[in-house]
Amino acid sequence: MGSLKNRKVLKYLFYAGLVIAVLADFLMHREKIELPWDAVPGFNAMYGFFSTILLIIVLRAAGYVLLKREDYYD
Amino acid sequence: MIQDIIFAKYNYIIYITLMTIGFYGMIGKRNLIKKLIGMSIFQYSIFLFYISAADVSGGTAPILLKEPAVYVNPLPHVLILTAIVVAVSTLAVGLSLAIRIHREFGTLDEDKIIELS
Amino acid sequence: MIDWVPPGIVLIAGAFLIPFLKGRAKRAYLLLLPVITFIDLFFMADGTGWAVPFMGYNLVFGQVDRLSMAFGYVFVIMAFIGMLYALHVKEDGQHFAAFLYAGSALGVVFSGDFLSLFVFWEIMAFSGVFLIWYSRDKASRDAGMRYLLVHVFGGLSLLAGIVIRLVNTGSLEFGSLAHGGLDSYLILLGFMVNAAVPPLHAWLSDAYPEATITGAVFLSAFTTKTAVYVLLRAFSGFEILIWFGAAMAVFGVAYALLQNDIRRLLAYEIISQVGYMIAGIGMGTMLSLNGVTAHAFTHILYKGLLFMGAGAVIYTAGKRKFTELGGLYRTMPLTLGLYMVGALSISAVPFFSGFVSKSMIVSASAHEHLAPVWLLLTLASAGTFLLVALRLPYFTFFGKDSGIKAKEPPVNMLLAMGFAAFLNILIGVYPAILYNILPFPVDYVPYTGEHIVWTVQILLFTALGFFLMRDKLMSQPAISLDIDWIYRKGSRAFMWFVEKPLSAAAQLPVRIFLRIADYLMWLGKNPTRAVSLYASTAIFRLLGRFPGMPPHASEKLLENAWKNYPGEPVKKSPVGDSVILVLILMAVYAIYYYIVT
Amino acid sequence: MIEHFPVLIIAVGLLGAFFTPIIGLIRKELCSPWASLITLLQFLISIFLLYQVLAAGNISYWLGGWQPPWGIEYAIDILNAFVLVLVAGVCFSVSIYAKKSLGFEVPGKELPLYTLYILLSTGMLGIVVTGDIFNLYVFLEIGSLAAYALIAVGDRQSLMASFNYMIMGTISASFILLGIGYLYVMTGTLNMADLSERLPELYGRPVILVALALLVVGLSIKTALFPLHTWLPDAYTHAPSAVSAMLAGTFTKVGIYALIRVMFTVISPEYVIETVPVMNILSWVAAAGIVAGSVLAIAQYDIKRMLAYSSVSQIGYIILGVSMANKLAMTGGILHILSHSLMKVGLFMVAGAIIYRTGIRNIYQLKGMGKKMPFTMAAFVIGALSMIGIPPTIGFASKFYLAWGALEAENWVFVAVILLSSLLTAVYFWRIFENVYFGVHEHEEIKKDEVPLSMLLPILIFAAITLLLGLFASLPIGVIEHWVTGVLP
Repeated sequence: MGSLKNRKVLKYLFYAGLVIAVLADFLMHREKIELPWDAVPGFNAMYGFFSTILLIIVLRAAGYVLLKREDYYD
Repeated sequence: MIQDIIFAKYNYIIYITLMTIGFYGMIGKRNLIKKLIGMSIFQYSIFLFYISAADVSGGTAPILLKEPAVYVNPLPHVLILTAIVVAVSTLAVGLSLAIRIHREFGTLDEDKIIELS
Repeated sequence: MIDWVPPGIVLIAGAFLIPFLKGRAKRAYLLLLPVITFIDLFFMADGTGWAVPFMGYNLVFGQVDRLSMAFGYVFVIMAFIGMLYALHVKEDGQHFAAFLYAGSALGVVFSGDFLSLFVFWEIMAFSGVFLIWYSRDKASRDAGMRYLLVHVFGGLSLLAGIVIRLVNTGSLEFGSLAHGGLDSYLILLGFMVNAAVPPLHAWLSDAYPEATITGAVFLSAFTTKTAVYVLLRAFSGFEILIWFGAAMAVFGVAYALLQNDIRRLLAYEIISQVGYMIAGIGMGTMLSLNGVTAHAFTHILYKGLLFMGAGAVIYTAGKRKFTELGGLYRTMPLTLGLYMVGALSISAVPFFSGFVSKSMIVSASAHEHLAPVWLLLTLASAGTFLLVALRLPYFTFFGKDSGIKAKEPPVNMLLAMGFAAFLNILIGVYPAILYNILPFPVDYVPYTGEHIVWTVQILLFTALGFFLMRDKLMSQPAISLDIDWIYRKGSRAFMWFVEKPLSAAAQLPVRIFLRIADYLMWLGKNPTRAVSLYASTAIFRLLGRFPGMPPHASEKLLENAWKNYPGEPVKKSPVGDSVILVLILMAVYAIYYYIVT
Repeated sequence: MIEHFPVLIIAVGLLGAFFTPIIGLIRKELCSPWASLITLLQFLISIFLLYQVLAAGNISYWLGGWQPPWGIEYAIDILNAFVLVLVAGVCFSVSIYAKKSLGFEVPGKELPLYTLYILLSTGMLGIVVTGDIFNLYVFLEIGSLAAYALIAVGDRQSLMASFNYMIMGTISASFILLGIGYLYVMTGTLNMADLSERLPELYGRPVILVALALLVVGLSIKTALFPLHTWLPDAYTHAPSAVSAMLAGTFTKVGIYALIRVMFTVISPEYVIETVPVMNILSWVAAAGIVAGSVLAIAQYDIKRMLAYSSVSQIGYIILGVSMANKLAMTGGILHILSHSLMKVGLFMVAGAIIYRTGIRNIYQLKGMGKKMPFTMAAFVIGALSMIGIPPTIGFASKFYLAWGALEAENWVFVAVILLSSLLTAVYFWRIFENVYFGVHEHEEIKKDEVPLSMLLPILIFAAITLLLGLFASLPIGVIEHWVTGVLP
């Protein structure tokens, strides 16, 4: 991953990308609105982020039930 | 009424009785030879049935008759001759099996043979 | 005049030549065979060809239309890529099984009737299992066995459906079945087993990770996509499938998240991606069906690429678990790069193949105003990116250094991955190439401003979520429970059940008869005495005592009389038992005949 | 000469059996080729008869020139000819296999063994070829007596197995004899064709019902239809492998042939289907037998015993198909006579081959056998797949027709039974596959060690025919359908 400095640069680029992606949505021309949230700028960003968090949290919880030792079936 | 049935068809009753005795022999007896005897009685009861069915009272053998007369149907007799041969062969096989079994297990009692094998 | 041969037959027949070739010629032949098949495919004429009369029915081996051609193309391309990837393998049997497997998948695609479809379907199941068994270890043996059992079950269901349909309609023709009825439900069940629709999915995630490195590449491409093809043909517009598919997409991702084995993660990802296709089939609009075909096409290419990448890691590093891998990017940069092409494709990043296909299905759901479906599919999309493009490479190639001295895989593997990667990018950049072969005319434009921006938003914010919570994603050395628990744990119970209670039950009629027989025997020992026993018992019950005797003494007497009934208890005799059975059955028959007349 | 073929097939066998001891006295080793030669002759004649029946219609041969119903008639239609070819073919192939197998399992007994072998073959062919119902009984006994003796030469337990079989077989034959007796008393004829003409006037008399019950029960014993199968597992398990193979492939099938002949030719289909639903009760008994046989097979550890119970189940299939008595099911049932014969003979021969090489009978000890005997085990796999009913094997074709017939009869229980039993069959064969191909032999290096060619060749031929007939199933199906359409209304 290269040096620490490179990492920092990458990090900032990543953040910039986040901001630009959301901002661009405000400027976007929408051809047609098919679903209720198509008109909401940044909805996809929110949805992507929270679904990730949700997935991870729910599955950590599920893991307590579903995960077993590797020799479970032996 | 009942007498009629008994006396007119007594051979059929005997055939059923013999058959039952044969079955009893095969089911109830432990000794293989006795089972074989039961089997033979069972077979012979059927022969009796055939012969009874062929019989005509007062009939004679259908050979060497110059003029028409009441005669006994010969075919069942012939069939039963064949069947008797079969029965005798079966008995022979059965007895030789019994001999082999006795040599192998030293007994003819079914329970003991099952224990030994 | 026949100027082409059903391509499935070419591959299957061609496979039989493999053992006779050696060295370089064999390798050339292995690559040439898919090429020949491709040329053959290219010259296939639209319409119905190769109809063979059989038992009074027409078997159609060459039902050619745009849909079957689209699947045909990608199957042959994948057969080529897979074979290139497997070129270093020395075992003829593996190549043979692979060609048989791919060939039977092609056979299914071009089948115009249910009987030949079923035959190819079964060949596919049975040749596929060898790709698993060639791993030659206990895990793969057991998994392959379970795989077979599930597929035999699916095959039987399919067969039952086909037979019912044949009786009802008198036709074996393979066409739309979306009308319902027992036959189509049974056939649907059979198809859904192969499509790995939960709860019938566990065979896939159970078996594929245990397959050989090269076998898994083939497996990932054909079985589920063949199922998608037949479902597309027979059940498009069958609405329940939308919900099955959407649930499946999320389910697959969710379970993939729990996995520690890289190929098991990818296997669950197949379930998720097939979920999109099933949902698209359920929608049944022109756009969605095009999308399904396109997505099946690209999915074969990128999932093959991903399995090849994972296989390359396992091949050189010898490990297959996140907890044992890490830091491989230094020694395997090429593999990493090619793998990432596949990962970005599956995540539907713009300019990669997944973007132009997956978005068709998602857009179709929007067109139909199926908001919940859109949400579920998008959730799965985010999860896919999280898993395949971020988590898997992060823990395999970056993360803590595992200290494994891995190197790049053999050239043929890299070439195969390179070719697949090239196709993925080509389709992503120039989608017309794919759109031109879809079954319906396409007026869909993937590259619009809003579409790109929204996709980028989802992807970037998913990435943000990943970097914030990546510690939580660290794997544990563990396995996850799934539906296969039922038959993995259940199989032992089943054997016990058969050996003990069930076989006892099978003997039950015999035993009942023997109980009767025992009784008759008991009676037969001394019938008069037995009758008198019954009579005296009846008298005792009625009067409470015997005439002229006190009750207590009467009871004692009766008890003794029962006890002293002649002879010892009846012993069993096998010969006698059999004879009794005969007698009883004879009586049953005679009575039955007498009653029914 | 050609017109005498129907009787020649029997005469060749009887003379062959008679001369076997004489040839054996000259040189013991000649017995086996002699038996092969005789059975080959019978096989060739039967093929010719099938050809003739297909080309020129039914054959009626009058023994000694006596016109039926006074003389004995040998009447051959498609069904006869079909079963003839099957029985003679199996007897011939197994006789080749038997040379080494019997030589290993019961050394030094060639002389009586092959005499009995030819007698058994001839007895079975006689049952099939004859058009006289009493003659059928006689041939049944000829075959049975030979079979008892052949079984008894097996291992220690075979003696009691044979004894049990003999008692059961005798009861069976006596019942048949008694049934025939009643029919004769009522009609005064023994010729099958003649009987079928005279019987309709007498339908409704209780004595016909008794005769029917006697014949059904008697033949059920011979076919080992559940629950009268009790003699079969012991007999097949303890008999020499070659004998098990031959009996499994032919004798029970001949019993089924006789059942079909009696039910559908002598007594008319209308009577047994509608007036007295004999077929109804028979089909339920058969369905019970299918499931019970499969389940009991799963519970077995001895490979031959497992195959024997599997036979019980498969016989259930055949009887089920026949007794559902619609055209499809009947075709399936008769086709299953062929397919079960092919697969079961092959499987028993493989079991014999394994015993020949290793002496192993427990299926959990078969580990590594896939490497040791690759060809034999491949044949086993083909037979087993056919047994499960996986295309493109002949077993698939017959099960397909059976299931189809059950659907036609709209009896969902039977459909379920047929499919369920397929799954159970898969279970008990997979246990073997698993051990054979994946079980690891701990101790020794496994070397390829196939059985001699004279044993391997019949095994491979049966496997090949199982596959080939599966691919060209329309061939036998066409023949059978032809017969079925002539019989069923």
